[in-house]
Amino acid sequence: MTKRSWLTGSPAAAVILPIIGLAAAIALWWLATVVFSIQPYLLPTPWDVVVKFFDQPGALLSETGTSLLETIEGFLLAIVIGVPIALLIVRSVVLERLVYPLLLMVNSIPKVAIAPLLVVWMGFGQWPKIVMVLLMCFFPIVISTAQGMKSTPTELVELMRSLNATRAQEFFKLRLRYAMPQIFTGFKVAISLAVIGAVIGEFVGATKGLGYVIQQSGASADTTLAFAAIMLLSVMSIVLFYGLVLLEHLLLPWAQEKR
Amino acid sequence: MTKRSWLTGSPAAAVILPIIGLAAAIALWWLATVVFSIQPYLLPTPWDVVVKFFDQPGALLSETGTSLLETIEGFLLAIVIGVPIALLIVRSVVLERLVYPLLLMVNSIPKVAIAPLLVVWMGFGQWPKIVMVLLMCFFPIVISTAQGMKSTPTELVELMRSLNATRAQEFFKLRLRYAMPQIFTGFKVAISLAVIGAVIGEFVGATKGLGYVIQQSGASADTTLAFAAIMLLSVMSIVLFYGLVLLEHLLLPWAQEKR
Amino acid sequence: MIRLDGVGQVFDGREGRVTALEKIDLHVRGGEFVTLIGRSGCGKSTLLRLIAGLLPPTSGSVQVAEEPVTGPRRDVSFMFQRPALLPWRSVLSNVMLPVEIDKGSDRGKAAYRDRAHQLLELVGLQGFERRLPHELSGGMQQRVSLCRSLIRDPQVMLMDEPFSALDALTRTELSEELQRIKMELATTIVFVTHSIEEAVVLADRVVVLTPRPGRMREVVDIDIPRPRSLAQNAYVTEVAKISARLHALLSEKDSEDRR
Amino acid sequence: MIRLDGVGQVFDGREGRVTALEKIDLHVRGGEFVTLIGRSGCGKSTLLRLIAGLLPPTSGSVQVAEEPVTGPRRDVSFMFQRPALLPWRSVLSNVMLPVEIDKGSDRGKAAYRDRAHQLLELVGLQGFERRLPHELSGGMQQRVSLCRSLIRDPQVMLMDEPFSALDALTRTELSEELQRIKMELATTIVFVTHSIEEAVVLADRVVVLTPRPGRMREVVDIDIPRPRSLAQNAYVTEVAKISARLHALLSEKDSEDRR
Amino acid sequence: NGDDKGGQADNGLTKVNYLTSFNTFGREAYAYVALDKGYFKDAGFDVKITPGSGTVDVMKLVAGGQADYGIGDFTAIVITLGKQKLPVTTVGMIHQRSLAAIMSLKGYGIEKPQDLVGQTIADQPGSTNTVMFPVYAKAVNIDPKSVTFLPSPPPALPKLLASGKVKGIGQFVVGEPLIKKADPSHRDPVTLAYGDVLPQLYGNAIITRSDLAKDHPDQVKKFTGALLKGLQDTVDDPAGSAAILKKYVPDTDLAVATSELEIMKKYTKPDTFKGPLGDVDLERVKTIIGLLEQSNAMPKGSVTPDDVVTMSLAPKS
Ligand SMILES: Nc1ncnc2c1ncn2[C@@H]1O[C@H](COP(=O)(O)OP(=O)(O)OP(=O)(O)O)[C@@H](O)[C@H]1O
Ligand SMILES: Nc1ncnc2c1ncn2[C@@H]1O[C@H](COP(=O)(O)OP(=O)(O)OP(=O)(O)O)[C@@H](O)[C@H]1O
Ligand SMILES: [Mg+2]
Ligand SMILES: [Mg+2]
Repeated sequence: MTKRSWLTGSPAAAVILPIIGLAAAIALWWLATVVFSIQPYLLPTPWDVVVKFFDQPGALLSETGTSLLETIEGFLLAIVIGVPIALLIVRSVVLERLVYPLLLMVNSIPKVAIAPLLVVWMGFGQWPKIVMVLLMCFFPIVISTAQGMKSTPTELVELMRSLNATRAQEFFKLRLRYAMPQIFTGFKVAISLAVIGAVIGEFVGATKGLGYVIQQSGASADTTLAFAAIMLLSVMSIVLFYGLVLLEHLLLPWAQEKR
Repeated sequence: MTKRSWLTGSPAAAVILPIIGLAAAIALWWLATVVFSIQPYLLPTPWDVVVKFFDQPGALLSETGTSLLETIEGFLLAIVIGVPIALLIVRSVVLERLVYPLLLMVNSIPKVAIAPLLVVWMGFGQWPKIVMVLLMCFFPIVISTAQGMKSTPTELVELMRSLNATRAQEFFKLRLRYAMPQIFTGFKVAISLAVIGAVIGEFVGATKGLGYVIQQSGASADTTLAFAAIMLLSVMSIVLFYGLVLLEHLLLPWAQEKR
Repeated sequence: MIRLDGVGQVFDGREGRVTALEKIDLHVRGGEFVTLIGRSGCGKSTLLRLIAGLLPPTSGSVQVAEEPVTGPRRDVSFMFQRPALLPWRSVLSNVMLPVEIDKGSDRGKAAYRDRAHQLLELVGLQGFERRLPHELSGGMQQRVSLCRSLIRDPQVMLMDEPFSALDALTRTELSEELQRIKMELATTIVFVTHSIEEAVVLADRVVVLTPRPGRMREVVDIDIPRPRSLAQNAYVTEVAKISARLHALLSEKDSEDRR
Repeated sequence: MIRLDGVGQVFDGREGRVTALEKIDLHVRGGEFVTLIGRSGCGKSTLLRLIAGLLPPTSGSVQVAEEPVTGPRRDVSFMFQRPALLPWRSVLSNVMLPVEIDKGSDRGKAAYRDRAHQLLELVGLQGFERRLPHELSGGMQQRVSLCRSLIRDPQVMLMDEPFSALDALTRTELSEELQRIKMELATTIVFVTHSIEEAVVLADRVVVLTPRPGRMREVVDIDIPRPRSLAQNAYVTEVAKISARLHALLSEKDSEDRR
Repeated sequence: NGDDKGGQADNGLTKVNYLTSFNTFGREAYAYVALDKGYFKDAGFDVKITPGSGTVDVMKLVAGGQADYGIGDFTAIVITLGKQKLPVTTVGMIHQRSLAAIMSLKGYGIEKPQDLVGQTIADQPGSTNTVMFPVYAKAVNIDPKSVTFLPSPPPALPKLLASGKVKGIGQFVVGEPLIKKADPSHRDPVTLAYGDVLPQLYGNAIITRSDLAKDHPDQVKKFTGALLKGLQDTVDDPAGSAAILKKYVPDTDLAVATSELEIMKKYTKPDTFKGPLGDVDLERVKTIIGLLEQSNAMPKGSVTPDDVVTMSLAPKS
């Protein structure tokens, strides 16, 4: 019975509030550095970070671009690979039982530990980074997609069966559509992991990207530079996340939650 | 209209099939090392790894115990912190919009980059590791819980409202229960991340744990030892994952999916 | 007890507005049994939701017990058109839900439990107390929902097609029970039905709505002495006469209002 | 057309077994209209699901068109007790679903689209083609589901309380339409209803089931010439006579079978 | 995509992938100098420099064929080869004396080796500093067991030291300026260099794939020659070399890089050292292997000098 207020209703608020939230977070960070007089070599002030960024905005943005590209490529690859795996898993209990432990095994390997391996196999190019992104983020996609498809109401599954739908139709016309909100939840979890994957990939044998910058900053004990890179990563994550939210709103108008 | 076969129906199959799956994966791995004659310094054979493990099973198991403890502590902490945050987020759109970007920011920081920071702040004890686990795994828990609670059918929400339920009752008696399957999906994603979090935490300033073993072995190119540790991590992940699956079956008999 | 003044309801949809209700002026006295009939989609359920405080009216005012309605009230129970059972709760615990939610119960929990068993027996569900909703037939689910709406002996009962999935015999039995409750406890009842006969037999007054948008076509007083029965009784002819008139009223508008 | 021999159905639940159906022997000829009545929970929906091939019988055999039923058939349409609409599809595209699914359509898609519009107009839903299900009232949803089951002109129609949420007028109109379809296309129809009058008016034969476990109490032939109408007609007395008899049959078992 | 490695570029130059030992610290400047001044080009190479991530990773990448040449700490190379037979070999030295050291800050109470007793030292596990510590301890007459080593990855070390969480860290001597910079109050670092008491130990070495060394010795010689020429320039002109590094790696802190190179001078070419730059002495290699075996860093007899170095390719005067 609540009437929607400006804060919840207007589209402007949907943009302004997150920005206020971020601003508050940054203010808090700044306060922490002042109140606890945290040394800048541990945690620089937001101001330092901004100054550092404007030292060389072009260079940092181009590194961000590199990481962004890897992130998106790996993420898309994870979707292309993960969703069909989820389909197979939901389709066959036997397959699920055979494949899940394998997926879990791959997923539970600490990715930092295998970064050099990937470089040895795939060289210094984009590929080991993209594969790292893929490895980081395919699991949430698989598991959310599978779980979403499994939770399709029996009522609707029976409807499809009664219409003599093929298994493929059952999956594409019903289960996949039904699972969409949960798949998007998976995407939202995966996208941050994808960003981190790109960074980890860039720790080994890279000559560009934000991961390289972070690694690099160690060579000059430049904590502020590292944090500038980390902030850019955060911004990238946040932008990608809200990009997914937007996409969800556009694609799934029927799933707009009620509270 | 399918009658359940032995493969899908029996409880024995539920245990045997995953083991077959794992065995097949290991066979594949072994085959790969043989067929492509991959050098052991890149990828040891499963056999080497097993031998390495039985070199010092006691020591490795005790390291595993350390990591396991940190994982579970951090994971529980993530639940204790993450679920209430999700509750607040679902309760108030304003809060959601304010808090989400902050969560995203924290989540998108590459954890490897801040591991030293945690040690400097919290010393060499368990805490920085537990906090690392927490940081790694709270986000999937928050987002799945929130999304699950938001997707509660309007019909049931209206029922609770019509019964004049308080907001707290609406959340605990309805939304949280309804979201349970999705919360468990979040847990399943989170648990592997928790394990990885423990390892990353142990990379810095630890004297025990599997992360320490990996770090240790990396320095001396003892790839086989590193893989033995990684395999133990995988086993740990898999066991924890299936522990969650079991828990889900016990707690949510009504949500048993139909296919 | 219930007073609606110039109530209108307009829904904003993607595909344009739908005026569901227009200029509804209705006054239901305490202890009165009002039935609501009208063609499918004319706004009957919407009207109940307005009274229940689940929906704020677009125009006009709604009062219950001399107070403006701003949200659901403790003394009003709503039985929805769909059963709306919580899938994880047994039949018994679904029936007990309102008691659980209202902490300020005047009777002890045990007393309510007895009452629940009594109600379940009354509707023919003895032996099904511990089953889950998905194990019940459609009509059985509806009966559970009915028991739930009766458990707290509410002052005002809003019932949306409560007997639609029930067979003639059960219908007869339950309509007698409902009259008994009304007479014993002086409950005010607003009851939506598609069965004209049911409307006549149960009501003190029958309200006929026009098709979309729902306006009040006519209010018919029923003066037949209680208790009345859906089965053969002394007033068959009177019931038949009024039924015929209502039938005519429903059809009439059809030609008149469909512009 | 449809033949059941010694069919029985037992459900295994956590709380013990429920025998839903026992020793059902039924033969429905091609083009015949059979209505099924019985008390709520006696197994009517279960019987339809057996014929539709959605459930394998625990005992006995089910045949449709001389072939044993092993799964859903292309030429059988099932209208469920609940609307079962896909929430993301507009009204029109929900109605078109069976056409989309059956690729081997004999007519062109455009022809079906015209038919869909025609059906929606018939049930009074013109102007709602592009709305989503959650914007419709209960009865409107049921009508969409009805249109969906009619779109492909099936050979056999299984209808589970198709008019339960409809007002008297719409019911009358639609029951006439249904008879027209049956006569024109020689459709075989098995129709579940709780309205005895409806059962009599529509049926060539009425099958009366006993309460749980559902057994066949009696099969009553109806010889009134078609078309018949739910509204006043020349055979009022005959309808009333048979209705009374069926009423008695339903009540009778009540005392006899409840052991 | 290793299709370009070892291949002929359009300009007739041989394409070569080169890995620094760790990151792009000032101490790695010589490769950039050789690149910038055209030494590589003159020798017929088109070199791509990629920052490495530690000796073991560098060895794996070289062994795996992703890189042709790389830099690694010689002690770590020996230990690694003791554990696993990677197809890599050493073809020259960068530092004639080990850079390994324990580093502390003024005021932490560690001024001389004996002050280490009872302290906790943070270091990357398996680093030369950690592995050689027993040998070092023996040389300075303290009990190796009296010092605790706490494993931590390299990037964390300066922070741990500056924050006082540990009183000492394992660090290469050239890290001094960086440690000083990282410390908020810029206290002077105290360096206990192993090289001072263990002059036999080498610092970084140049490694290459075994088959490259075997099949194309001339090419290897030419490459090391060019690289060492760059190294010579860093000895001659640290500031200029740091400036060149900054050209390629803009984030370089010029002052830190310059002082790193200043310090590195006497380790690349100690005053007492008379041999050619990059020289490898078989006897010293034997001694190092012996020391490692002694300190239980690897089992006895697990490597011979031949497994580690290709003497025929080592620079001759
Ligand atoms: N999935 C199930 N698990 C257990 N029991 C079930 C299940 N489905 C139906 N039953 C039981 O089978 C019996 C018959 O159910 P069915 O839905 O066929 O009844 P119905 O005649 O259609 O009733 P209604 O008129 O109320 O729709 C009921 O007692 C019900 O409890
Ligand atoms: N959430 C909504 N959004 C848009 N339109 C709605 C919504 N809810 C109801 N309507 C519209 O309001 C009108 C009245 O709906 P309501 O459910 O009150 O009808 P009803 O009289 O209960 O019908 P029925 O007898 O079929 O249950 C319908 O035309 C419906 O399309
Ligand atoms: Mg309604
Ligand atoms: Mg039914």
